[in-house]
Amino acid sequence: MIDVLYFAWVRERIGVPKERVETEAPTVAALVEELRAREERYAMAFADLAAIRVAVDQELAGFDAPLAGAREVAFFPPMTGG
Amino acid sequence: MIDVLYFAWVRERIGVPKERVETEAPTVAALVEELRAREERYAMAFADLAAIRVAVDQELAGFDAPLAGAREVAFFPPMTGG
Amino acid sequence: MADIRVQAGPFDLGREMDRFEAAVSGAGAVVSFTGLVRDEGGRLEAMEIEHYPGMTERAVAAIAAEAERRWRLAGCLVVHRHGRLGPGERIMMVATAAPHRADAFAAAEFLMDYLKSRAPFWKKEHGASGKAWVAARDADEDALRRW
Amino acid sequence: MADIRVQAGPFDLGREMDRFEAAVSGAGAVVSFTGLVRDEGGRLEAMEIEHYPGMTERAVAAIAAEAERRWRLAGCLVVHRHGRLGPGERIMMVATAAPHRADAFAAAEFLMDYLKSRAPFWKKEHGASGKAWVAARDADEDALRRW
Repeated sequence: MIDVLYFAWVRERIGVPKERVETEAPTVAALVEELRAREERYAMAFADLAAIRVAVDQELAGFDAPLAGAREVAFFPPMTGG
Repeated sequence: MIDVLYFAWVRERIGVPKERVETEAPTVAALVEELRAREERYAMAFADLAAIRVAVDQELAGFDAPLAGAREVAFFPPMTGG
Repeated sequence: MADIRVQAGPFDLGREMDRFEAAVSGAGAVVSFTGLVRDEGGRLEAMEIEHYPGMTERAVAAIAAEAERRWRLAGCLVVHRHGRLGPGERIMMVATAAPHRADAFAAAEFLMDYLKSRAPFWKKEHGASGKAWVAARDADEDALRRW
Repeated sequence: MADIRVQAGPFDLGREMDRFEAAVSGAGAVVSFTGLVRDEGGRLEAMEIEHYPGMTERAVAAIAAEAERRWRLAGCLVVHRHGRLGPGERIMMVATAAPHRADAFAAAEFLMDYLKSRAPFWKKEHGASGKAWVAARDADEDALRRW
């Protein structure tokens, strides 16, 4: 079980800000594949991975990051702070 | 006749902030030579010209600047604003 | 130590600067940056700022710690708002204090470059013609390369 | 157009920034620099600032005009005090506003570099061990070469 968070337009496409996901996915990329296979809204949100950034346990990470032991994964577009 | 102004330690050495000087000096350097010849306090103030900056009519200038038509010459150390 | 705040409400820049300068007494140079909501010639009604609570504070603290490692600073302050802001409102500020101005300027610019692209904030513009998420600028990503 | 003031009395940074930001509405980025009298570990009693009335305003206006020529600015503000100041007091401030932060930062640093070495101000420190004119630093002269 892992908490999956979505922000900005990723959140809007998926329709929820956060959900608990039952998964054995070893990496972020594998989790994305599982989500994409679930429903059209996930496939749409993850259509272009180059436009999406990832954080694992609140640290920026790549799609190849391992999920073993992770409590929280977040998906969002490039940040626009400041 | 020209107004000659002194600032910071140049003013302190010469003892006045401003004076009117009767001169026909064609350049700033020639004016400095005239002043140096007047009294010891001028010779002391102008002992090291590398430590002195010049403005003619409120614009930074060199010692070779002409004085024809100038109303005001100022001598001071390198500036320390900000 | 950096002072970092992420908040929904507005902040008083003058009061923040007065407090910051008092806290870093001894430093001769203080630089601030303030980011304002542009009115885009009257076309913008509001700016909505979303963030990632928890990660935001961690990311900003890490960026500030890096600035304090790279430059000789007497302190730094970051205040960033989230929620709905109107045209002309202050979105955020950073302030840096240092014995010498070059350090204060460099650290403030570094903080801004990293906050723009590495702190989890997202901006959405609400205008007469609809709503749109602000796209990240290539120039902002490029700005990180010089550090 | 730059707003330039040379004055003996103190200024309220918060009020200056509020007014400046209101006047440049539309600009998203505002940078400020504040120069403070250092206390030098308690050894400084006062800082005396002499200037050249008339030339000061001209020199600062020329420096600000050059900044406005070099960068895309929405405005700039310079306030510089003269007379006797105590430790911790603000000596001066500059503020720059621009559509993009890189312009605001560059212009503020340019203004500071030129004000340091090309505007007719001189500082004298009054301490427990006497009085001394502050010497110009080579680093300040070198800082002009990059522009």
